[in-house]
Amino acid sequence: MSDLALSPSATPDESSRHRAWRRGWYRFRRNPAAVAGLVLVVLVVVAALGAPWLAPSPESAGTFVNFGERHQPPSLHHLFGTDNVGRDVFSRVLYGYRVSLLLVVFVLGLSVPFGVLLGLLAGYYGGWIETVIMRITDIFLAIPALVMALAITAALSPSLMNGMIAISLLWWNWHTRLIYTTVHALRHEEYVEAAKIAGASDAHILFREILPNCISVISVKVTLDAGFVILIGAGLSFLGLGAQPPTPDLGTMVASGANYLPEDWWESVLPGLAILFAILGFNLLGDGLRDLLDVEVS
Amino acid sequence: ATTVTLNVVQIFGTIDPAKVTDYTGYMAAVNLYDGLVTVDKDGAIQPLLASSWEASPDATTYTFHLRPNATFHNGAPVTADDVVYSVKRLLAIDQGPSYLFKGVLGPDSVTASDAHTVVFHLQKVFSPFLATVPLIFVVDSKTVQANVKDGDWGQAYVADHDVGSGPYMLESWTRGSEMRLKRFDNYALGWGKDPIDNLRFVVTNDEATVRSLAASGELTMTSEFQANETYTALAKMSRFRVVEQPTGTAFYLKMNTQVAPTDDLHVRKAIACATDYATIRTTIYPGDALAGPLPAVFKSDYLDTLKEPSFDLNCAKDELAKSAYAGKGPIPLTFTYVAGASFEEEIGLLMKSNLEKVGFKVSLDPEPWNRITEIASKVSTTPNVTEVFFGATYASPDSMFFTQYDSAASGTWSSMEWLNNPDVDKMIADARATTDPAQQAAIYKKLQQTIVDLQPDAFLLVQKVRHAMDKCLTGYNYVPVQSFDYNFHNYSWTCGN
Amino acid sequence: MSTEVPLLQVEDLTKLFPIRRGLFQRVIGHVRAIDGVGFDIRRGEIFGLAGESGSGKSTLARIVVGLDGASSGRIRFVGEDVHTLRGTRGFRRRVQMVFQNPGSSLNPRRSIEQTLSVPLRFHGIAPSAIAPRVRELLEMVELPASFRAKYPFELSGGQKQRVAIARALAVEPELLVLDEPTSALDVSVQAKVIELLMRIRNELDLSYLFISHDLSLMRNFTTRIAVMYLGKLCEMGFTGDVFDHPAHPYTQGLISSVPVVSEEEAALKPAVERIRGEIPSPANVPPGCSFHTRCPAAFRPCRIDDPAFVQVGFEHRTRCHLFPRDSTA
Amino acid sequence: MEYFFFIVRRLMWSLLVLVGLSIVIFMIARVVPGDPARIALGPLATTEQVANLRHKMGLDRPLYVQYAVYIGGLVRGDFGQSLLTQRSVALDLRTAFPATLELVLATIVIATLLGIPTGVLAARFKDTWVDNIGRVVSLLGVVTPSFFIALLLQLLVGYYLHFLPVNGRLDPSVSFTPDITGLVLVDALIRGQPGVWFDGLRHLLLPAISLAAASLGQIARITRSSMIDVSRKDYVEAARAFGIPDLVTTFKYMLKPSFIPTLTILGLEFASLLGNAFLVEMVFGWPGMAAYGVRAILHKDFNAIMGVVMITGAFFVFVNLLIDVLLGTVDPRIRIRGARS
Amino acid sequence: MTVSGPNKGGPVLRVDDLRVAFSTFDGVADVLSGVDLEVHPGQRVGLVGESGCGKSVTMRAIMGILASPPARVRGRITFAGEELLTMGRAQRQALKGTAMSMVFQDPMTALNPVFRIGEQLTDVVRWADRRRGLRRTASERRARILEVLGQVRLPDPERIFDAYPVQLSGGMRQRVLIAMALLNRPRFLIADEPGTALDVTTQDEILRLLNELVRDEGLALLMITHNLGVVREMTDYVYVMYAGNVVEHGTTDAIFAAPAHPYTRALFACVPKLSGGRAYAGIEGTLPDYTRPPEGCRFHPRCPHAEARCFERPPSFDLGEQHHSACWLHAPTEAKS
Ligand SMILES: Nc1ncnc2c1ncn2[C@@H]1O[C@H](COP(=O)(O)OP(=O)(O)OP(=O)(O)O)[C@@H](O)[C@H]1O
Ligand SMILES: Nc1ncnc2c1ncn2[C@@H]1O[C@H](COP(=O)(O)OP(=O)(O)OP(=O)(O)O)[C@@H](O)[C@H]1O
Ligand SMILES: [Mg+2]
Ligand SMILES: [Mg+2]
Repeated sequence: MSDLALSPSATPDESSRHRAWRRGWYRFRRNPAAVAGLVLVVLVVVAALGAPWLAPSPESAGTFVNFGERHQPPSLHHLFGTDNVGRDVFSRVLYGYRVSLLLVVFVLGLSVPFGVLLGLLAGYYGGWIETVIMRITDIFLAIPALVMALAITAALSPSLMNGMIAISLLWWNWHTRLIYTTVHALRHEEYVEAAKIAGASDAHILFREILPNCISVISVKVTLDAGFVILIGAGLSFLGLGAQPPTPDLGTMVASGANYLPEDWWESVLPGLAILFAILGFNLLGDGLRDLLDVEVS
Repeated sequence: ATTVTLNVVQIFGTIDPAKVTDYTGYMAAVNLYDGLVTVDKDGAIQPLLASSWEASPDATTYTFHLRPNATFHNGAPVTADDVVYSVKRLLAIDQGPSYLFKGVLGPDSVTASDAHTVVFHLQKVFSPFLATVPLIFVVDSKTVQANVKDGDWGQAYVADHDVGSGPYMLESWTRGSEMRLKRFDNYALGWGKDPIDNLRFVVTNDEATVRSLAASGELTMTSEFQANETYTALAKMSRFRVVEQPTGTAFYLKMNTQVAPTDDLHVRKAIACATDYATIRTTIYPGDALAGPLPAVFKSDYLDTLKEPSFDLNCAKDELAKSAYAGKGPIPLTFTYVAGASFEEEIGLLMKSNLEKVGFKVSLDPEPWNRITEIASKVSTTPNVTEVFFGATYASPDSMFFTQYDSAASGTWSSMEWLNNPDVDKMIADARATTDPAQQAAIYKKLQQTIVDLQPDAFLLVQKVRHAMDKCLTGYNYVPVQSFDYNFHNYSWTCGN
Repeated sequence: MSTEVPLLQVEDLTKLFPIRRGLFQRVIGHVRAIDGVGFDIRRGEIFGLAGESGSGKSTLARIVVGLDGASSGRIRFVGEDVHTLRGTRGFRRRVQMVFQNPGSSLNPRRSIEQTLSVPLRFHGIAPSAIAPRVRELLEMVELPASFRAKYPFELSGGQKQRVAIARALAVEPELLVLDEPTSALDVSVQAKVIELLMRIRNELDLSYLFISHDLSLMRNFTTRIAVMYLGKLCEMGFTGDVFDHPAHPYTQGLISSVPVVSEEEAALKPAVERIRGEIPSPANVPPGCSFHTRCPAAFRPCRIDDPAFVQVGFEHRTRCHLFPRDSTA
Repeated sequence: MEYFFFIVRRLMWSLLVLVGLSIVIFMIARVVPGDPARIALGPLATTEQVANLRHKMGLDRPLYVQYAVYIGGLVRGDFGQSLLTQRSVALDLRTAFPATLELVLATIVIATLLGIPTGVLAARFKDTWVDNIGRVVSLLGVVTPSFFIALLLQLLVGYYLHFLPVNGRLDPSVSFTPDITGLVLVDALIRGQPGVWFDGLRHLLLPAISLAAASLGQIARITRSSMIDVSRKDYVEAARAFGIPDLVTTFKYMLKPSFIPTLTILGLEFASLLGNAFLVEMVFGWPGMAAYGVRAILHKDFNAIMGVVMITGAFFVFVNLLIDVLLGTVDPRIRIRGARS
Repeated sequence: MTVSGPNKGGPVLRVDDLRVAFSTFDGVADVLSGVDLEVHPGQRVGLVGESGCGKSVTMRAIMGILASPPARVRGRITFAGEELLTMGRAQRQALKGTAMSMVFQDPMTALNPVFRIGEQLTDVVRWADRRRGLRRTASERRARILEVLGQVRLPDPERIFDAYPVQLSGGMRQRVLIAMALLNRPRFLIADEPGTALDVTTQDEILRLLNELVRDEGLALLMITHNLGVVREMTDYVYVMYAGNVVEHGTTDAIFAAPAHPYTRALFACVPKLSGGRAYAGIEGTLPDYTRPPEGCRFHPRCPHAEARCFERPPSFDLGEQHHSACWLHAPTEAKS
């Protein structure tokens, strides 16, 4: 359709950028799921950052034990009950979000720039660069991430750090693939060729012309990824290969709490729900962003 | 037909009697295979395939007289040649319990003097020898030889097939999930009233699964490694009772005496003082007090003057103050336990919490069991503190002392102390060379005091073996060797079919 | 014929694209996108290139501006071989291009100012001089200076095309390649853009290579015109000559299939048989005269021999067996 | 023909991926700190014993020689010996793989049978309550960790309702070895044992549902969005304009083309299904490859780890190949041009 | 050129005061604000206007394929005497593809890529038959399809029948689309820019074919295009549309002879002539924003003749000889003065 009809009828004092944002925000607001996602994500982030102040028993996240109060059911005193060494599960959940977010930031901080860079290079230059990068990517895609993460952490011995490294080692390929397909479609866009004719350098074209057009794809993918990184991380620690005690990791909490099912259900079910909330939040937000930015990220 | 279903927490690695090393493996082996002799609940040697035996006065020659009526599961009679072959095979494959016989037996040390008489010529005096004989399982030499491939002593075949004469025969085995055995009708020792007809081992270490299996009536008997909560839950079901017996297995915090900071005796003492024995024994992992390296089941060799250790943070602080590491800020300490065992983790958390109160900085490193055996092989990779269970492999205090404290045995998970103490070595060697029980006992008692003074371990507890089992299942008795208490020939089902 | 060196000389240019097939994606043949094309563009002239879709017009344009290399042949710019010039700033600066699709020729993420400053930045214009130059360029394409801060989504198609023209003009080129610059626009907008292009050419003394399949537009806009069919030129000459006396049956057919709005125009259309069917795939060019499969006038030799590109009038050439080599006037 | 070449090319490429995979995993396995020989010999072995075994296992040879030997074995279907079970990994996998296969097949059946209709309905009734419910359900499926679903199902259906068994593949009282195809449900049918079949089904349900939740959600979501994409296509408008009934338009003219993106994405999604199987099998004590693999990993059983990763990778690659073939049957453009469009 | 008078037993299609609005972020877009048009049996009517002026929306409203939110359709559309907007769903469905049919614009996207041509065409026939209670065997249907494929001059209809769309060139697909429209012998056909995606030569061929078929079958045709040349060659009667309004209509001859409305005149002035001469100029400004359309005559902000009156909406003034213009310039008083 022509965009003629939508063109400049805004009030003159309003900058066009601003207007675009306002329009986006309007569309976002009309999507209750996305708003719910945003709320959940904000809650998770607040919980993580504010854990020392919000947690009724911050010491529960550390070396604290109290065998006299083990396996207490949820009560006003212990909102989520206590675990097998008498720690306050609610406090540990709040701190657990710190671990989850740390995981997300570390993994995505490491793998996204790397994956994006490779994707840009492969998509833009083509030829043997593309062949090499994309074939390696394919190999990594052929391995279920969790399985490979398991193998890698086993190799490095289990710890949060190694878990994060393992997941990062596997995560970049999704971004490479995504950016590659995006760039592949973009590289013959006329504005890219126009920049070439205008004499722009490859670096300019890659980072100024093409990259900004991948940003919405990347940001949606990163938001969705945040949820899936938490998911994989939880799976890894569920198998005992992630964070080690007494680190308050949600996956580990579910796994160790599962030993006391069904009687002491709160020890695994409540941290499990906490994981669910975080992942749900990021997913809803990501879906909302995807609708908003109208991109394809599969 | 009666079926007993019990859970085991690890998978069956191998059922080849020449390769079995672990507790779970012996659970199968002891039912599928017979040795010349076996061990009873008091650690006494009892006849099995051999109905009698005698030792030469200098204790270098042992002669065993085989039962004439014993047959293998395929009906072939058990002969002296089978015994000779089994020993040769064990030594040649050089895995499993063969390390026990290093320097004691050679390939030609065993001979058959007639179809039912076997003679062992020891290469040197080894007083605990008879205690090690139950670990030599006899295989059907003809069947094995018929299935040898590329001179592998039939390893490929024996890995999947049972070639024994034990009370049960292998029926099916799904690796990683279950093993089924069925009763061998022509068992040499015969069968009493109400025998158990079928055995089913289910592999799971998941407490929840165990409980649900129990609730659904599938489970007859739990492993001895369940969490407290599981025993409590099962005890509430009317069908089960929890059978508890003291064992010869002790639970230690093994401290690496060769690396900082646990190379300092005061640091080790501080750790011992900072251990909350009562909480561990009552709340986390029920057991009896342990005063020194040797559990009290070894009655005649046990030093009963040792004092039970106690939890005292002030003592810990004082000891720490005396150590070379005092006053330089928190002392880093690595603390390892078996990953996935929740009580070990709880002990780790408790220790961490207390140790950090007196001035340590503890890093908890749970490791899978295999990994622990791996890091134990080098001083530098052995953690400062490791939670380890150790029980006798054969019914002699020698098994407890040699394997844990002798420098010749260092480099294994059972000797993560790296004690390397010449006095200790000498006492162990002396005891081995003596055949006089009284003299041995004297040496062992002195040894216990020496070790307690060196404090290479914090002596946590003597394990109580606990099984929740169906009230109909009787005959369980703890046996202080490997998993010999799972010989189901000794059990019966008292409720009829 | 002028003795002056033409601005652009294209000599016997050929471009092949490999066709890969089979198990190992081996090259089993070539798409002859451009096949032995030669022409000159003189300073100040508007050279039109017409032809159906797939005839190789865009490919030619891309080679001329240096986006792609040729398989063989030669391009000279003011007498100098472009192979030695290509990639150097000097040549880049002197030939610029305006693309077909105004929707995609501007980067949606970059403001108009950013878009316009790219060529300036990369051709060594002092950073302080960039902003005034951008304003000047906008003025040149008749857009208000306030457009600098706008983003492409706020512009109409015609406005975008103006920005694209401004970008091409930024580095003061001598030749502008216009690849169907108006085919995505409405007639009303097209008229304005064409008007602008005419004005700019006069003001800046530019030359255009103008690609289009709109013959009516060509008739009004170009000085000389070449008609392309399946990678080959089939007719070339002054616009008036070609329209008034189309020699090649293909040119005749093309002209006669243009829908026109008045009787007077309709009368101008050659009364020829319609061209049948569709253009064959350039991967599989018919032998002989490549047009013979659709030609209403085809006869035996057409199926066998490729006719030569012969002179049929003053600077008017065609490639057709109806005009044997010796018929040159 | 081009289609055949396309498939052959994909096949060759798959093999290459597997070779690459074997290199990656071999490297990982070999840099793992830990000595397979010591592990094999058990905790009390002497250093000398260990050295002997190392030599026997070829661990003292250069890495590339070891790799060559390993690959040589792979070609013959020999994955080496497992340290843990002391027997050929190939043999172990032969019993473990069908269990996983059965679970995964059941999962796929559940996920597609429920996922596609959910997606179609949601797209058909876009922005109505049907759509909202469908979207919530599928999103929950996607975001809930499969092990958590497994635990919840165990808790609710197993413990509280005593509805279905929560452990293993068959009831302990049932003595049955699936020795034909390895799939209990199939073998029980072949052997004509309905009791066993029913018991197998009861055991299969909870693990399969836990595992299916994520795939179901993903399938529903992709189906929905591709149906919506397709619904904007001219040819759908054309079908409507020619009076073809809504149901036919939806289930014929929209569904088939929307399979193309669905299938493509499912191929990649399959990797996470396999990954989740690792968690779910652990929870339900399912005697499959994943349980075997996790145990191998926990015990550093190198050959077993490599075997599991290779088989998992091969399975994944095979499924993707299958999807390419399926895509060809759905999309004539692939069949005719021999390439993905 | 056949000129069919407007009153041969009433129009096949009559659109009265058609209003279509869409709800969008910026508010309600009043795209069509009262479109009136008529198509008579055997008549070929053109609807011409710039891009975005609402031609396709009109077509969709007539065919009943506007997605109902966000679109809101009001007014009356009468087909063969029956009111389409109020009739039952099933009844309306029954008309589609049978009595009224359409030729789609883009041959590349209007055919479903995953079904064979034959299958798609068969469905069109089969469902129409079912609704009309016609009983035909599969082979009869196939015969009909092959017949129509032949009619649109597709070589080797049998092969086409079994082909997938990818196997056909653009021109062939466009012919298939025409065949599809003709399958059920409609009385009325809408064609939205047929062949614009094709080359001039192919487009020319397609248009001629369509023209012939329409004439041979005696169909009424509503042809939507932005190409004035096509209108002149293909139609008998023209409606010129601007921003959702019909600004001028009349017989093709009348309008091409003397375009009256300022918009029409400007449009004509933009068209480059094959005769050359360069005498053309664009129209200042752009189409209005439909959420805030200008009051009165929607063209007045761009109109060189705009005056105060233009803030009121001009009715359609009869210029005689079947020529009407909605411009105050042609108000009768004005015309006389
Ligand atoms: N990169 C490429 N690889 C293979 N073939 C190509 C490539 N680029 C163009 N072609 C082929 O070259 C021929 C000429 O294409 P080109 O785009 O130059 O045509 P055109 O005359 O510009 O057509 P249009 O009017 O549609 O723009 C076409 O058949 C096209 O398929
Ligand atoms: N579904 C819709 N929602 C909102 N606005 C719409 C919708 N469909 C069409 N429009 C608007 O209606 C106006 C007219 O569109 P229409 O497609 O009828 O134009 P057209 O005359 O067919 O143009 P073209 O010649 O480009 O096909 C456009 O401004 C468009 O933005
Ligand atoms: Mg082109
Ligand atoms: Mg339209």
